[in-house]
Amino acid sequence: MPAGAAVALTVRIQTQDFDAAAECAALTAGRADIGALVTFTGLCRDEGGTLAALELEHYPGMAEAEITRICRTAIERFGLSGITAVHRIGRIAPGANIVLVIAAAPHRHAAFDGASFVMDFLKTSAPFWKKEHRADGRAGDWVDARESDARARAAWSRQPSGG
Amino acid sequence: MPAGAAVALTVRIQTQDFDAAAECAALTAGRADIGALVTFTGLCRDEGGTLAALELEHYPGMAEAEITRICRTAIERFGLSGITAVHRIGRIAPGANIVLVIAAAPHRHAAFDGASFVMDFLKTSAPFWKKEHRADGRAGDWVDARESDARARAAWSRQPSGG
Amino acid sequence: MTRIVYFAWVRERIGKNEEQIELPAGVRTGSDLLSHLKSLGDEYAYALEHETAIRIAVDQEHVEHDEPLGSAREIALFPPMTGG
Amino acid sequence: MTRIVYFAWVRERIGKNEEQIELPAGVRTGSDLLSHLKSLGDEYAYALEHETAIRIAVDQEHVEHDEPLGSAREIALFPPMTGG
Repeated sequence: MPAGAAVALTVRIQTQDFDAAAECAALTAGRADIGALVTFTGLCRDEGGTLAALELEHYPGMAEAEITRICRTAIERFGLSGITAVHRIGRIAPGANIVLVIAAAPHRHAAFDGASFVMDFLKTSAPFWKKEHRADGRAGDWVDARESDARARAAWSRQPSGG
Repeated sequence: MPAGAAVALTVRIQTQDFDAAAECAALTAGRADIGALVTFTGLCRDEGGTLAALELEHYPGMAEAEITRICRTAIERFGLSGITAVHRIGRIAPGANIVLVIAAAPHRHAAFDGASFVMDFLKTSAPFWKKEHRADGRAGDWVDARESDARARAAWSRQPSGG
Repeated sequence: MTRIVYFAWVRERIGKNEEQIELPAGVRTGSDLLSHLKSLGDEYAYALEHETAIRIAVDQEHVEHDEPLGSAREIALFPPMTGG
Repeated sequence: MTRIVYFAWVRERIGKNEEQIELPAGVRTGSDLLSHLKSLGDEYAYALEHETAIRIAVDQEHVEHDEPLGSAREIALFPPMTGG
């Protein structure tokens, strides 16, 4: 990124759905130095029909702060032009959106690395928790943290900086 | 991906712009087994104001066939739920869209790997060529292939399969 | 008084979202806090049974169990995170 | 007769998009084809001067220079690709 180029950072937590296209348009508006935009959208799976919905709980204040810290680290490490991150909370039905991360950069590898890095750290350190509501009406469990998410995060310490 | 789950593959080459949101909606319509959607959008940079436009030439028939081959390989390798790939041709102004790749999967690493793999192979083996139209009116050059693109492609032969 | 906040199944098992607690002088680290809370009742002992599964944030930043709590205004206890 | 198609600066330097060519019996591989075409005139010699920079596709699939052309209906010559 050329020195002095603007870096755009937007972090939001909201109950309502997001509009990925509008967020992309806002991130790139008026700029012709962005060559690559990588958009990650995380959706609620129905787990083979067993899931009625997910309930997303978060730690207000810290959730925004932690995602912002992660995004700033990614912007610095990969030389990004900007990031937009939006996380939903509340009740989310199968097929619906949960999280959006958009990373913008001059070139594609920085944008891919940036979006992937933000998701790997968001999963393991942003204070959100998912509880399942089961389709059969039985009491649902809190979703367990996945060992594979911890490994994915740790892998970023072992590899040279991308970008 | 569960056995029998549908795999969606769309490949298009067109002069008109694409609508990433509409393509994402089409790819995920009626499905609740997709947990991750990674969308790559490649845009035309203005190269610090020196570029008036890019002219995109392609090899009709082979371009579609080659992108389809790349996408099928990615679907198989990463267990993707589907891919949509759209490449524009003709004159493209700075800030405008050039290429769209959407990879859908149950989990995020497969979707990230799938979209990144398709872009790395598309760059190096799909028959498209870019010519520059310069802002100062002087004759523009054909864009040179980048050594870093060849390295990025080669790296996929050295790493274990993701997904 | 220090504000202690709970989330997810820690919140459910303790049965409250938050409370104000006067921390005894001996409570210097996150581990000390967990031990102290577990002495307050069965619901705390149950919620905090597996100490390594409990994450701690001080004034909205993650800390390890052996880090000093300092002059924390707000301490949060919660399970491993599962957002995204 | 075999259809030969050109793209990007190969097309510009040769000065045509495509042509039908009767390949001599000795032309078995991509390299043989490049040598033959370069004998057809200065514009071919100029366009194909740096042989390693020329990519070859037979019936719309990439081939290496030393692969046999077989009974190709359409052979394409072009520079390294720069799409995406």
